[in-house]
Amino acid sequence: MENVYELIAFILLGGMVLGSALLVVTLKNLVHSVLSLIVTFIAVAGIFLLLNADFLAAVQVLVYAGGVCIMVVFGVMLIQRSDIAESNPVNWRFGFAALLGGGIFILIGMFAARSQWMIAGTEVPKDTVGTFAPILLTDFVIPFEVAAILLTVALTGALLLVKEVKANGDRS
Amino acid sequence: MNIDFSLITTEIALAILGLAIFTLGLIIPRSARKGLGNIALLGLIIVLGIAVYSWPNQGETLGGMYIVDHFSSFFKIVGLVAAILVVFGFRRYVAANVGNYLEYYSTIVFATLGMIVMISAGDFITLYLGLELMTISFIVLVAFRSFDVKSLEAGIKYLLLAGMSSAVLLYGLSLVYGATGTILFAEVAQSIIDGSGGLLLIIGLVMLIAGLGFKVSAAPFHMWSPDVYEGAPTSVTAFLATGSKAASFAILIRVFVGSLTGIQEHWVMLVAVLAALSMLIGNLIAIPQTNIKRMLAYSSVAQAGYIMVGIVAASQSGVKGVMFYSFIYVFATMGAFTVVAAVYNKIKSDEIADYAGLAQRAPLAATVLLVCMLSMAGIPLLAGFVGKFYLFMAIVDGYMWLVLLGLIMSMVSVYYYLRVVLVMFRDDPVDPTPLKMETSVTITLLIALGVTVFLGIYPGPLSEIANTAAQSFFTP
Amino acid sequence: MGTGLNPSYFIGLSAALFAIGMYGALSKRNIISVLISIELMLCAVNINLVAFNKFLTPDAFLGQIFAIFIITVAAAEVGLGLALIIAISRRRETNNLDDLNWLRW
Amino acid sequence: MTFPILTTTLLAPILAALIIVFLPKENDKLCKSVAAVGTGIALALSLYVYFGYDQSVGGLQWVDFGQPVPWIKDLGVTWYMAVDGLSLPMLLLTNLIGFTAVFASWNVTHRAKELMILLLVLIAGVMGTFIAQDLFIFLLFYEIVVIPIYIMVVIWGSSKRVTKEYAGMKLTIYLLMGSAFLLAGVIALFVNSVNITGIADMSFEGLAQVAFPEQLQIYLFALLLIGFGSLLSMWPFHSWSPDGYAGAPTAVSMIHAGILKKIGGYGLIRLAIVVLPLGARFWAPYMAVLGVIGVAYAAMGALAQKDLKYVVGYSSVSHMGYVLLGLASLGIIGINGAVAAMFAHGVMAALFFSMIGFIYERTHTRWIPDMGGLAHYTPKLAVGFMMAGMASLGLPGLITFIPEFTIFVETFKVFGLLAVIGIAGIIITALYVLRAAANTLFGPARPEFSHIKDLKGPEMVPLIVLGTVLVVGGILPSLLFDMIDSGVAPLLAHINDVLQIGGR
Amino acid sequence: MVEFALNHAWLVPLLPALAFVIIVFLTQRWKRLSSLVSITAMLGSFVIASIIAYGVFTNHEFIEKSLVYSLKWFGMEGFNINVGVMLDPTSSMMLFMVSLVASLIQIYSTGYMKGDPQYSLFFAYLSLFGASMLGLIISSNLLQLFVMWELVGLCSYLLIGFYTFKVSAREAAKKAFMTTRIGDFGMLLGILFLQIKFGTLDLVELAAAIPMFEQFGVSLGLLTLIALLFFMGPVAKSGQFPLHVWLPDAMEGPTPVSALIHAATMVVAGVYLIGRTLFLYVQVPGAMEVVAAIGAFTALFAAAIAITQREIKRILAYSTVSQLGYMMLALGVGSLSASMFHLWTHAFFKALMFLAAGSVLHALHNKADVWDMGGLIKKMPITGWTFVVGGLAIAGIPPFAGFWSKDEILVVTMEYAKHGHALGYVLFGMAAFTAFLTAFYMWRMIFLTFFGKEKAENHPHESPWSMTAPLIVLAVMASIGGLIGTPWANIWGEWINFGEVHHAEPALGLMLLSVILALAGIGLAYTLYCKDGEKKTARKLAENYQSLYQLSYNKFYIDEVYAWFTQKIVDGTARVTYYFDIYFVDGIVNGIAAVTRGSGKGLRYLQTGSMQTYALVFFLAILVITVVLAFGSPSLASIMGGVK
Repeated sequence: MENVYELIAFILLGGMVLGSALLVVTLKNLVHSVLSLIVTFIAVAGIFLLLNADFLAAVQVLVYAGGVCIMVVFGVMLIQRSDIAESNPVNWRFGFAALLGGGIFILIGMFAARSQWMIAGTEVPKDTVGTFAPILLTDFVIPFEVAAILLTVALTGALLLVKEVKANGDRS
Repeated sequence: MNIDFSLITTEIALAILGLAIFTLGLIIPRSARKGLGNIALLGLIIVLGIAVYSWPNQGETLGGMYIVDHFSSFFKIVGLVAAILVVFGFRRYVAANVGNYLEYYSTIVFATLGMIVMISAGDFITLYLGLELMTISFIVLVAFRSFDVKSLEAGIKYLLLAGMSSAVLLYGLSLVYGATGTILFAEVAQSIIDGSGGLLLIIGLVMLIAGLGFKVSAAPFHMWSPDVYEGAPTSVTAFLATGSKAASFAILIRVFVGSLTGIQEHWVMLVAVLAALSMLIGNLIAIPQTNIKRMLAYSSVAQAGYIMVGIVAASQSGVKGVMFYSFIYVFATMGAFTVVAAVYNKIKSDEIADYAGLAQRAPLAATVLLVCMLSMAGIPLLAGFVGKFYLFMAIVDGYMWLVLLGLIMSMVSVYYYLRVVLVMFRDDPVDPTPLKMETSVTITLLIALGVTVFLGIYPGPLSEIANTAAQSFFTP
Repeated sequence: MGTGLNPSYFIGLSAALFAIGMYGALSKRNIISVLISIELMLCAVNINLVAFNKFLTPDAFLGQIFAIFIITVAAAEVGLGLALIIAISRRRETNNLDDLNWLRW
Repeated sequence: MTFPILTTTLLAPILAALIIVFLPKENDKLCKSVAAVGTGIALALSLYVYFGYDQSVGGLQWVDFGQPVPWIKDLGVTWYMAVDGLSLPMLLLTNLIGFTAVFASWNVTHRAKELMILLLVLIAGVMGTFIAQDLFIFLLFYEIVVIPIYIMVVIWGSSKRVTKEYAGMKLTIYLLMGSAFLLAGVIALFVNSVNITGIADMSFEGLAQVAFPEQLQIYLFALLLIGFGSLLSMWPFHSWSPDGYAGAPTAVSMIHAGILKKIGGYGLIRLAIVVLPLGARFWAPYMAVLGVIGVAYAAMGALAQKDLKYVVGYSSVSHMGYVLLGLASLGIIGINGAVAAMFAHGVMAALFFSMIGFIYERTHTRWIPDMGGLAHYTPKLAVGFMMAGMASLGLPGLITFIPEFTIFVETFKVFGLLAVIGIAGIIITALYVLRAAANTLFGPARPEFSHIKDLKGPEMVPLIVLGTVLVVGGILPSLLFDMIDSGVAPLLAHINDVLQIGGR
Repeated sequence: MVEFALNHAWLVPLLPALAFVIIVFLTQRWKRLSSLVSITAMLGSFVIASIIAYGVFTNHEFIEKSLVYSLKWFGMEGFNINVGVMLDPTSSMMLFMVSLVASLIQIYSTGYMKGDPQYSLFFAYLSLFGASMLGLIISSNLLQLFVMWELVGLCSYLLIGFYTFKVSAREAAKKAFMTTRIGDFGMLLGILFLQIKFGTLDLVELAAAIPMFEQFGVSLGLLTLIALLFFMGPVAKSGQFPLHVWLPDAMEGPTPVSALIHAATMVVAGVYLIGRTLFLYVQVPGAMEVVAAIGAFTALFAAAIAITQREIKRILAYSTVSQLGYMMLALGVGSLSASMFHLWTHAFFKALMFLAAGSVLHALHNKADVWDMGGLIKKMPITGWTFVVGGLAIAGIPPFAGFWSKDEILVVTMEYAKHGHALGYVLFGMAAFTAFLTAFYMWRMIFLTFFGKEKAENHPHESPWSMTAPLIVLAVMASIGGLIGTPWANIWGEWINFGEVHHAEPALGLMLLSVILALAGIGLAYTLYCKDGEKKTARKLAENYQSLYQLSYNKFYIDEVYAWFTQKIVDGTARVTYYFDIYFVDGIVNGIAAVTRGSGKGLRYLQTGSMQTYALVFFLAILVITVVLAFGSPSLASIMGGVK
């Protein structure tokens, strides 16, 4: 009967994910969109939990729901000059976009539904962090280091870009 | 699992170089930072030396997640050469138009590192991280002239589109992972041969093509490139058009020819059509352009189409063709953009019309631009001809239509190149004072000219090296 | 686990999320909105990866590790993106992405 | 014979060009002199080679370095510079025209230095195609000439009916389009030869030994025919030719009409017919039809022209129709004739264009109704013009007649009535040449031309050199024919072998 | 010496050729020297030619077997051409005649061309002409002959257009070249046929091969075709109908040219050529009939035109055409000797008349209309009386040269008719009537020019001796030149013949007839143009038969037909072709270019600058590709060429 609970959890979480995601892209107010984005991220974290990825769920909540979304809210506050209630309109493409999105969903969904799966019989180890932390630092050491450099680059880049113009030195 | 450090010396050296520039730049006074360019240049040359020196090293480390063979070494050298030329040939341009040496040179080095990691990637994660390091670095570089609205616009366009394409690429990777149960290229290949697959794999395949096609700016995934190329600082454009593209081709080959061979029948024709589209669209839209950077951008779309021809072949000769062409393409493109940047330094314009009489004001620059463009068009005695010869040789059996289209479109490309030639050579300059080029620019131009002409006349050695490299790709 | 949930469910979910993100990325005017739509798409990828990780390679943690990297990179990208947006908003009086068309043709 | 005399010949103009690069721009006389010396050396060397060639032995001689030098191993490319009876006349022609083209440009003062550099590069490029015995090296030289020509047309050309920009672009792109087909054919040819023999060999000799299947030959020959045909201005791929010549400066017109077109015919023999005889047999009738259409059509076109350069432009299309017709006969007499006709037409067209160039320099017009009576003021120029004109209409005693006659002999035998239409072209040719000559040179003297001067000094060189060749070649055709025959006969023997074995 | 001359016959054409080269390159500046070089060379040729003629005529061998020697010119497998010398009585006679006439005319020219700025060039051209003509005569190979044939044509072109400032001269030269070109086209085809079918162009070999034509796979029809094609060359060159139009116009050249080229030598080259290749024609009776018919028709036709012409040289020109018709007629009926005989006599009397006419024009400052002359014989006795000798000769009054040769032609024509060719009677009738017309128009001219009242506005004077001396020599030849071919002592027929030696019995009846016809013609002319000082009858006749008169005066409008054909049909076609070329053929080219450029211009607007559009395209492409790959992949693959 575990399956049933899982299924129910999946449907609930999935509904939450999709519902809040739809709100993200349909709400007129950008701040509201960001708020429902937080809901989406938390729901996705729930899905991760369902999939025995507890560490990942935690990261998701911390990084996305916490860091990213706060950052975005700040960003909105910094740049929004006009009426915030009408800050998130759609453009002329939304019809095409909807059709395209629907098409891709149907295509992938249809193919997914037809797919046969060779499910591995084993369980995900309970101690996820303890198991994959060593892997991350041995097998995946190169990506790990690269990620570190990547963050450095992104940081310096972001700093550079938000610097005031006059600090740019000796150009015209 | 232990790491074989001997295989990743180049990467380590490059990372150290980038960090060294970074730290050094913070230590030294602002006024002295200009010297960072020289340090970057010296460092890159040393790294290139290391890369060349470690040519004989072959192997895999980290359980196949990092592959070092002649194929990857070749593309690493290509990427490093591009980086060196960018650092060297655009010094004056950077000083005059970009600034922020610390960030600029370190980011250039890190972008190179991203390319090199990507080239050697043996699994999806390394691939992704390398790709993203490169992309993020390039986003920073594209938007580097943050006082210039065009540069920023190009930056945001590149950021958003690259983000979308990354998402698509990742989705594709996840589907491939789902279909095969592994993220290692070698195992994916084995798994597909063993029969895993299905429709999701096809979608994954398409998404991979889209994601990587975006990076190499193959039509119809090319649309970012003209805008970004035009808006970015010219040095960055040059690097984007050479290093980034070459590295992306390397990984494209690694993924498709090396890993997805089992479902070749699904993608070969697709790649052929994309190649054809790229040639058509790139060359046709380049015709009415008036901005030389934008024209070169469209022409680079077309060039991507030619290089993809080698992937269509999915054979050793095809891979060899891609390698050969990538190498010469770096020099031709670098030469052309160096001229563009050098001229921009003097006349502050990228409009073709303002190149009037360049042949009289700066004969060397005009000649190099001419030679480089003609090389891209595949006119003989220049390297591009030999490159196209190798590429089309690989597919002439069975894809005659593509060969013909490619050759005809490259002749069309002569049309718009000649329009530039017309302005440069026929017209008399408005201001006849000679344009004095800096020594670094002159040397870069001479290198580009020399390599392009030399390889056009005597391509034997490079072709043999490329052949060895391609061989190592198929028999690891 | 045997019966019950299989990857298809999660692919379906992720496909829907991906499609929604795509819709947002294509149809929203606000640049920030487009940026967060891209995050939605990346999230969809993560769902896929984690699901496959659970069902296909539970021992190797490939999917989860992949997902962690994606989250990291995505965060960096958002940061950079916001910096760019701020830089642009200083110089162009617009949030509308379609107005950023000085580079065209 | 290990001294690389052919490579030296090839490098002589290049060296001269390099020297000119470092000469001061203002001293254009010096630049021209250096160019003249460079081409003069090349001419002398090619004359030496021509008369040092042992016709009784035949085959490829004067092989540089004694044997082919490996060049690109994986493509089987070798630096194989050698000449036989087919290449030698073309080599000589190139250097004759190259040498005279320098003098035909003697009066150019606008950016003369650059003109000379480009001209020398152009000459070297054309020369390379004729002495390379390796397909790849041949191709290297084949297209490179297009770009200097473009630059020369747009800088030093003239705009009349069409602008020089249009003319130059049309010329360039058209020929490059043709070469796209050629290149595709060559690539396929090479790949298939490797598939069949397992050895990569790009030499013409090696490729000729490969037994390509008939269907493949037919398909490849078509590609090569389009490529070489458009260079040969085969109808309907001819329309670049009149416009191009009209827009081009004198030296370019001379070289283009004189030599460059001949690369098309040369390539057709050397590559298409010899390597793909079965394909040639299949396409020969079509070639003949196109050739005949070209002859008649272009002659008619020339008749309607009022611009001197257009007249000669169309006439060269017409003459190339004869060459194509001769080649299509696939017989030794016809091909001998075609090669000789290429040589003859080259000399004639170069003389014609140089004379028109001088007329244009003096009168600033090429419009026939605006001229008349020029013979009064410029008798020497008139002599040159008349000689070229008479050669154009195939007057016996000048170099063009015997080749044409030879072509007729074979094609009349092979194609019968079709050839008659081609032969009838000589009537139309006579009509337009005589009209042009009459309305330009003769008639009442016009006072507005009374200031113009006759040819003198260096300007006489084209007339003397080319005129001498015209006459000597007409009186002693065996000088040319023995040479050509020694080159064509072995090739034809090979073709006939293949046709008999591979025939149905 | 005879031996030397025979073995070095190539010197005959070579000397004038050398003279040409010397004048052009060396002596052009010194006029006197140039003419001296030219005349010396030609006299040298004449001397050698005389010795050759002596050698040939004293050695009976050469009747049966020509003296031939040759060397290789060029060749290849299956196609070898030798050049050489072929001497037999016919060619020896021609050599002698041509070099003699040419020498005389060159001497005459020193006076006639005096003061011309291009004096030297004129002699250079004359030398070149002499060289080509003499080369033509000794050719042993048809290709060699054709080369010389064309060179002769070139000289004719250059000399007709010698007064380059005259538009009419320019046009006449062009017309001459073009018309002969048409004939050459046919001749070239004939030569090609011979080469292809018989594998040789050597006259000796051809003469041996052609009688066995069936062994070479040649049918009689084909051989007839060959012969007729071949005949086109002579038709044009010798001014036969319908390609005679250039010859009268050719009188635009200086008069010595008209005399030398367009009366005495070049125009008879056609006749000579047919004579040379008679071995071909005798095999094909059909072709012979055509030759004869064209000859007879041309003779009559030209005479009919000549009776109304007003310009002195034009009348002579039509008379030339007419006389050439006689020669062709003789050939057509198979008599080489009659034809050659007439050629021989005609050369002298026609050259004489032209030179005399030139003398008249010289005196009257190029006033050409005979109606404006009159009574000139008083002021110009030598010119006048030599002209009268010429007139008697051409009219056929015994014992002048023309009588014998014309009589011979009438005889052979009659014989031809008697041998079962019904056509022969018609031909004979035409020839006889032509004889009457000839006498009439010639004497009309003579009466109008030299007799009657003097015109006050003319101030004629006798020409210098350099001009009159040749006249006298020619007059002598015109008087007695025919005596070597009288029916009673036919030395000529012994030597110049084809196949068997022909011995015609003297046909006194025919002789009488021809004399009567000639006298009738002269008499009529006398009545109309001399006796009647006001020429009322003549004018009245012209008015009464206005249409006929106009027809004749306008040369039966042949020129107009040609002009119409050239201007409307040929030029029209040319213009249509040209417009087709620039608007259709080139239109396609430009169209493709425009489409390419246009599509570039159009496609660039897809690049809207709006980033989300790019994304839209990006995702759309993914969707489309996926759908195609998932559902349509096999068919796509089959369309595009398949997978390796």
